[in-house]
Amino acid sequence: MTTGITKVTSHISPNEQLIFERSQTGRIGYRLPALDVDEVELDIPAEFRRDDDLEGMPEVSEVDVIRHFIRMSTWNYSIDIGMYPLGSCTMKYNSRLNERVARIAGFANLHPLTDDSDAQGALEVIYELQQHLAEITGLPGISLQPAAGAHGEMTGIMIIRAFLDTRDGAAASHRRTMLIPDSAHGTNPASAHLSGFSVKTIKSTSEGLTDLDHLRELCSHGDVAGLMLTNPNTLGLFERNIKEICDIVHEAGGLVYMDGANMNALVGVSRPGDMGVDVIHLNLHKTFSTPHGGGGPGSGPCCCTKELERFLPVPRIVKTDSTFRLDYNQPQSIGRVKAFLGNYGMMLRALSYTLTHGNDGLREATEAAVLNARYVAAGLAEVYDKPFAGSPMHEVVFTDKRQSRKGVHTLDIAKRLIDYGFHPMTIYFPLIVQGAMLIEPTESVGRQELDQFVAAMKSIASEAVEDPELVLNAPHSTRIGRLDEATAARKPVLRWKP
Amino acid sequence: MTTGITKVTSHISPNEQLIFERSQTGRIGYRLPALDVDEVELDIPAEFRRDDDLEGMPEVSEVDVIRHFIRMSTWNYSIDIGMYPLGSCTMKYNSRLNERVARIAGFANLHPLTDDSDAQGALEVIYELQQHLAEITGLPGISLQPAAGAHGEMTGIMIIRAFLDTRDGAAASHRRTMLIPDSAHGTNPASAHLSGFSVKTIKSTSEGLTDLDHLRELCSHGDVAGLMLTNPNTLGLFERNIKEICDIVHEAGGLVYMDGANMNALVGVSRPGDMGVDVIHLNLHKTFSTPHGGGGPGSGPCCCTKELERFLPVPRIVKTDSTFRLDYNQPQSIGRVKAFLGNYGMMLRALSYTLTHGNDGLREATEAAVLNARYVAAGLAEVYDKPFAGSPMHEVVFTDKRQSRKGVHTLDIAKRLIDYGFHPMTIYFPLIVQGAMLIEPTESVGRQELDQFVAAMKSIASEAVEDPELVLNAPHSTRIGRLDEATAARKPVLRWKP
Amino acid sequence: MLEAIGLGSAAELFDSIPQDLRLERPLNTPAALSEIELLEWFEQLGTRNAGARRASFMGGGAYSHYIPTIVDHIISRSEFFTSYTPYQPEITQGTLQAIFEFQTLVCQLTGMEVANASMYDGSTALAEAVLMAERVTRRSKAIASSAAHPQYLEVVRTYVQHAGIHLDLVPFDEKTGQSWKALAEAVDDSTAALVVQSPNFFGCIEDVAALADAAHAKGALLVVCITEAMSMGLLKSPGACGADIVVAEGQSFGVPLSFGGPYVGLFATREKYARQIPGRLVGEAYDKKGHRGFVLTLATREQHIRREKATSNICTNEGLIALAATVYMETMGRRGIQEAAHQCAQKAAYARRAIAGLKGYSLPFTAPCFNEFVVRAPGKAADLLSRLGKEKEIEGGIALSKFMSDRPNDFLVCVTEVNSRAQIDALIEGLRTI
Amino acid sequence: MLEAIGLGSAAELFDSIPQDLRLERPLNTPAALSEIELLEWFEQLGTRNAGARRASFMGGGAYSHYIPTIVDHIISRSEFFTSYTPYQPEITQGTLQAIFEFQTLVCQLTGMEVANASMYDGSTALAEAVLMAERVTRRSKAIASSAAHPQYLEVVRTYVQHAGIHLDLVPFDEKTGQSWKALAEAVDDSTAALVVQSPNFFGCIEDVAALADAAHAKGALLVVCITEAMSMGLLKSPGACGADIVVAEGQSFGVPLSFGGPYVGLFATREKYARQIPGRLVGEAYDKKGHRGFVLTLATREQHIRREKATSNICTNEGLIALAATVYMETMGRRGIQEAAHQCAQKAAYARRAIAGLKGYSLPFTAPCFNEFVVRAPGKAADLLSRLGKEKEIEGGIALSKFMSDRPNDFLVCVTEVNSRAQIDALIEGLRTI
Ligand SMILES: Cc1ncc(COP(=O)(O)O)c(C=O)c1O
Ligand SMILES: Cc1ncc(COP(=O)(O)O)c(C=O)c1O
Repeated sequence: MTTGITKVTSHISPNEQLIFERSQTGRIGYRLPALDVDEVELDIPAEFRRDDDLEGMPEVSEVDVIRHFIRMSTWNYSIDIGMYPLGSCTMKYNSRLNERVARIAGFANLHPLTDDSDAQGALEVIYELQQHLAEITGLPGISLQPAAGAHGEMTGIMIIRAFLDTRDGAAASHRRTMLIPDSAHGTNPASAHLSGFSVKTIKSTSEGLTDLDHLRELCSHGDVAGLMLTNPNTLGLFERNIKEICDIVHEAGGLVYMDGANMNALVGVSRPGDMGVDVIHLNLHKTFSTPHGGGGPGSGPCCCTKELERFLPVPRIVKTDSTFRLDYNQPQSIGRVKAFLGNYGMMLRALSYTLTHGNDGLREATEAAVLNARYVAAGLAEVYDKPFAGSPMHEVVFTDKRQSRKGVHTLDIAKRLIDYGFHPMTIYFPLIVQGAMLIEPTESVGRQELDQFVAAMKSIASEAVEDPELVLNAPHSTRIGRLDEATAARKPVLRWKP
Repeated sequence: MTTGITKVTSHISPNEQLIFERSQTGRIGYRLPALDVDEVELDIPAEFRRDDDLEGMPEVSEVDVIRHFIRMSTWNYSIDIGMYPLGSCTMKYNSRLNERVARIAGFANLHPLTDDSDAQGALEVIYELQQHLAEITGLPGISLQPAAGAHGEMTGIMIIRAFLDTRDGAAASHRRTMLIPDSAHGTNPASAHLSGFSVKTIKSTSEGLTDLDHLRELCSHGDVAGLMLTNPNTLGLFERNIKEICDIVHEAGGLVYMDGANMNALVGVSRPGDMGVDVIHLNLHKTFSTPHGGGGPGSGPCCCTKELERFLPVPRIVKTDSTFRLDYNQPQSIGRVKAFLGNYGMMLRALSYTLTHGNDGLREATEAAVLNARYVAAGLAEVYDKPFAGSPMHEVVFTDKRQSRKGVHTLDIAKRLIDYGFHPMTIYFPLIVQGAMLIEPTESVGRQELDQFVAAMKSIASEAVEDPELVLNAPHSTRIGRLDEATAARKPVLRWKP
Repeated sequence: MLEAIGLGSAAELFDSIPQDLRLERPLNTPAALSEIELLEWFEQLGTRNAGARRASFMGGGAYSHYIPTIVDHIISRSEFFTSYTPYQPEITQGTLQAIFEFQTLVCQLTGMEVANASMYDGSTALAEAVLMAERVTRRSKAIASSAAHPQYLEVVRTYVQHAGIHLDLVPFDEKTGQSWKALAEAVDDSTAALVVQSPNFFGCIEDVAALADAAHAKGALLVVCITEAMSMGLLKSPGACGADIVVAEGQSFGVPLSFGGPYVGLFATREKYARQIPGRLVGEAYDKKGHRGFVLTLATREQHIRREKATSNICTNEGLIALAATVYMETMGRRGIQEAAHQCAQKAAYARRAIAGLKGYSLPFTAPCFNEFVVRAPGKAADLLSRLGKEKEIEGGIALSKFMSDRPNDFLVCVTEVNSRAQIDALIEGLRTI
Repeated sequence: MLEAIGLGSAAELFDSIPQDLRLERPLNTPAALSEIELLEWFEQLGTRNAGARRASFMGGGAYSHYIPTIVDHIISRSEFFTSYTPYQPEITQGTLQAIFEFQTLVCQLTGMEVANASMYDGSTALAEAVLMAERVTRRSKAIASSAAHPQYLEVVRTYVQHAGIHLDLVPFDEKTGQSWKALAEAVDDSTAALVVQSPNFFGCIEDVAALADAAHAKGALLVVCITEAMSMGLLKSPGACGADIVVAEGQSFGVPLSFGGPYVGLFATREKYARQIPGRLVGEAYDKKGHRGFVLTLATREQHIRREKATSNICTNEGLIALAATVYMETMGRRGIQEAAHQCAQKAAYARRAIAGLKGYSLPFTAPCFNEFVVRAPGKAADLLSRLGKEKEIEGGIALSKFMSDRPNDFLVCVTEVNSRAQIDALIEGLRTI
């Protein structure tokens, strides 16, 4: 079973119950200073007060808590353990320096409603980062308020809507169609829907690119508000006709939204603004290396053309001479999408990222990211089905076509990769590719580990032929096996109960 | 094989080579500011300069280094993973708060040769900690200079020697015998030797205590400089005759040194100074919870009577009104045992420990430590041989007597414990106990885990009967098995070679 | 490696990008900084945030509470902060079990039956709650209290503007500072959601139980919003009051102010609405050998499967911040949260009473409060507060004129367990003398 | 639990302690402080260490070098800092492999063949080196340079005083500041060790190669001591010069000043003396399946086995600090250590030249230096430096009068890569104007 497994060995791993199962009446893990004011009878009536004595909340000591989480943490795979080839997720190294910057007291202890005059340093950070993102995207209007990519999408699409409503007035009510390729990420249609648009799907060509004829066809009814396009698209291919695509949509009276989740392929190399794109969101937690944190937080800046700037969420940040202030007076703004100023801590990290890389470093990172993906693409082409001929950018998609003949599917290959010590690639996305395996190595991995990955994938391919069962029942070396997700969804248990 | 193993499961664990095997010419993981002075030709002649271009030093990226150490770290057992029943080592929880205190810039960036006037805060910390240790030990003369327990021993024994030389002048040359029980830790005789004493060994009684008759006998020759005693001794038993022991030695003209490694059984409960002890060392990295760090750093304060104070290492710290200064003018001092002021960072942590526990908390910790040891002692008494009847203090010793009949020895039991998810206890120490297993749970473990430990030990005892091979070949679940230490020592490979 | 894939130069990697779209010049951003230079620069910027150094009585949706040291240590574990969303349960049980505990803790504090894995923050959680109420009731009107956090209301407005939901605001009572009576009166058969914040933006505690009855009588859902999560340590849980959806900002639980984010939105509701919840859910599951584990579940609600029909567009949430809140809630535990809440209320009462006694100062609202209350100053609150800051190094509170032009002299004061009596006395002295 | 073991009260746990030895009163130490109070107290004490805030040119055995951020992150991993000495190799390979790498790195930098797992610090390592030389040569005289660090010499004296070793100090040359000539002349057939520090306490580089020849000609061992480990990035390694034992203070490699400790002693020697080394050694080993691992080895040298005949009494060493140094050496790597050393030497040369040009100032010693040099001031150095501190917020160096009463006007200046040109110019300006 361990044929060719070079990256991992089996070792003991600590067990740990739920904290509630550890709780013991009377234990405490905190210590607060004694109350230093004379206790008085509060004017809060009894019926407004809690009467359950917080029954059921855990009672544990500090060392209990430490062991609880340290033990649990050892069950996780992470960037610091190794390559994380999740296509579309851009799992790159999270610098410790950025973490340190985010913890500087002058920022960490700053209240979001502090007067501008007492928060000049914090505001300068926002302004500076906006400058960098504007230069990188070629789009001058920036809002850092959105908390994640999907949030940025919603913001961008609402900006498109606001633009159309202003431009066309009542007539705009006939422009409620948002065109989205069938390969798009699920957040795209969901965000379009949130902004009151109905979605029409554009086909992709056999090449894996947007079908221009279909696009023209869809644009011929006068109801198109816009297009949401990911570029490079979710197949890892650059939409070579992007300019023409933008022209078609613009001529049809719509605007072009670009999903910037794949900007790691373009930073320093090509700019959406130069392609004719009107609005884009970035994922600071992808391209700009802010940590994923097991699911978040993210930050999804929205970047747009000068023309659309006036619709961005309030407040905007304004620099006059060398002082910064927040401007709430934006009558055409779509309004606020989040309380306060967005996920500020992520802005600090992202700025630290752009500054430590420098302009040349940013481009080099892009080159390395694309090079690594190409290297994997070349390495796997002979054993896995590569559905599209075009040379991929920062990520490449393969399928389980050849393996499935033996009954081994993408999920099985992914699970078997775990036995080889790798986090699986993104699977079954994009949806248009049957049994898709989307691989994005990012720039944060060296050749040695790439070779190990390619070797592991090849070894699994042969296992699929010689010993399918081995793959079908993977993983074999983890503390738990495949979980029965069907039952979990049918009879959901979503919390511990006493 | 997994019968009764509740604490761990097997899981994948990352492999990692030596950094030298990862190195790739041209990679860098650092970035320094550009040199901001005009480069000049240095006056260092060529023959004084390095000519190997640092060949062989690693060339790796930052993410390489992070993954290298994070992966390696996962191979370690640690306090944060669970109970660490190493007798005599007092492996207790290391508070994160203490770590934070030690990193406060005002201390971390302070140069040891800073003028006293610019380091008042740092000096107050030393002074304050000395006060606490003096109160806890009942011995007023304190030096925090020793870097570890053995270093404190050397310091203390040299103080005894200085005292004798001053008291007896030339005659002192006949007092060069240091009495040390056969149960003592190896550092005791080694430290005595460093101070120019020859060692005579005192027998222990069948009860596990110092043999008074033998002590009297040894004290009758007029050559006794002193006695080095551990109390509670290394069998975990309190030397109930300690007062009489001190009297005997004092009457014979010698002094009494107490090894304070086991102070975790006494803090807040009983004081060496009140027992008649003249000098003691403490292990801040045991009793006062400063982290062991995989082997160090430690801190071994030396505490002595008023009478011996003048012999302590220089500098001493002096408080006048509310200012602190270092006093080097101590003509009778044994001299310096270390550059600068000792392991200062450990002093910060230890002071944070005494302050967060408070006087009552310190005593409660002692009670919990002893209670836990007693609980384990009671739990194991029926299956393992307990060589001494007396009730143990903070640690208890068992032997492999019963198991060895089946050919299963202490080492095997220890290795098998690893399969059960526990770090083994201290084994084959003290030397006087055949197949010793010295167990010290400390206060940092709850009943639940103590029960798991007792259950594991019992389960191993039955395995020793039913399936000795299983125990003899343990551990079975770790990434590597027992290593061939004999060959390693016969043909030592102590470094990587290109 | 270039040779290995048959390329001659890095530039060739981008052949698929049309020539005219390639950036042929270096980016116009700064050259690389070393660690030393970068830290110096940020440290220096940090010193230009005077607000961060001052004794502070600012609340209004972001609170200063003590954060146990272990919180940051644990969320800084590589295995937590550099891990991805737990889509592969075999190698992400650490994150999954932590989320399951988070969901449980949120249920317990709010008194609800199900909670999700987190929302972006309290304000977006509130907006999603209104959208959910519309899905559940198939009604299109939401009635909200004008005493809710103004920024939260703005966010709700943005979210619902294109969802065909009509948002009505009811005024609050100028005497009590509460809005529950007006809300109760406003609810009708076309109402999807009655939205109340308690304690509200003015710190006034609303009669949530009364609202639950009013809402349910008309078939509407009661959505309760909480910005100061610590209040749940002392006040009756919304669940116990009959709320249908509870949203809260979790920042009070171990999350630094950090100039407004990242924070974490808590979202809880009734079991029967579980399949209408936005965002991720973690559930218990078992493997073939019968080992318990945890997985992301009920995914068919989510965008990656349901696309435009999803219950929300949210994907990335606030995982690591939810973990911080989890560590906080478990470290403080049952007694610690009670103790912290108790100290907040007691210290606030002490400050409130003393300030009320100051010449020229008064308390415009009579309703009971937890740890925030509005003070009416003799003059313009904004000027007063900025002088307090510059002259006394105290952030005395939030001028309501920031949000309501018709309340020039009012400001919102917040007191928590981190404000020592000495700080409170300094504030009082400052108000007296300035 | 008390019942479980048949006890009625906690007091009974201590029955084996005679009544009269039990402390029947509470300890007279403070009551418990909360985290908030404790941190406030220590932070406030920290502010009373003015020296920690100033631009500093202090060296003399403790140096300010840049510490990459990842060093502290890695040594703060639970698995490293809360782990014990690796006596159980199956569950401590992380620590063992790290030490094996440390030993290798030390060998490579010093140019020696074997290195141990660390000593307490440079000064105790030097003392142990002298004791080892005595064991190896069976001779009882050690000759040391008086230009070595004064505190190191004190420690050596303390260690050897009862070991029957006679310690001779030879003077340094008042012109060059070097001592190698005098040392070479002093060595004789009864000499166990010739002890030289290079760069020496005055920053002067000694001719180590010449000393090696002199020592070996008489059958003595050459012990080379280095307090500024960074110098090895530029200067010929002691090994290449023919040293028999090399000891160094490793603080320059990623270890904060921390008012003097914990630091880490490096100890390296020739293969043939491996079994005479004090302290722990890690070696390669294999398990039955042929997997490579690492173990503590040659333990028969150590106290826990050899007791009074051990090569040293050391047990606990500086494990975690050795790890910090390992992370530092690997992060900086081949080029980083060269670059840092290069910048130290260049910046020192810049400062040295400029100060020499100041009216009233001179350089008493002519020998080449690395990053430290002695300056002679027009007046009392101690007063000058204390004024520099108080008036200019600069720690200008170390007054030699601290150690040598006959050098009132001399002070030792150290310049490293962290001293910006602006700082150096401020120092020069300060010296000029004060
Ligand atoms: C292509 C694409 N678009 C949008 C998103 C949504 O971004 P977020 O998860 O930050 O909301 C993602 C991230 O998963 C993505 O991969
Ligand atoms: C009883 C005893 N004495 C002395 C020592 C030596 O202390 P250190 O290792 O700090 O030098 C130890 C520690 O192992 C010990 O257990």
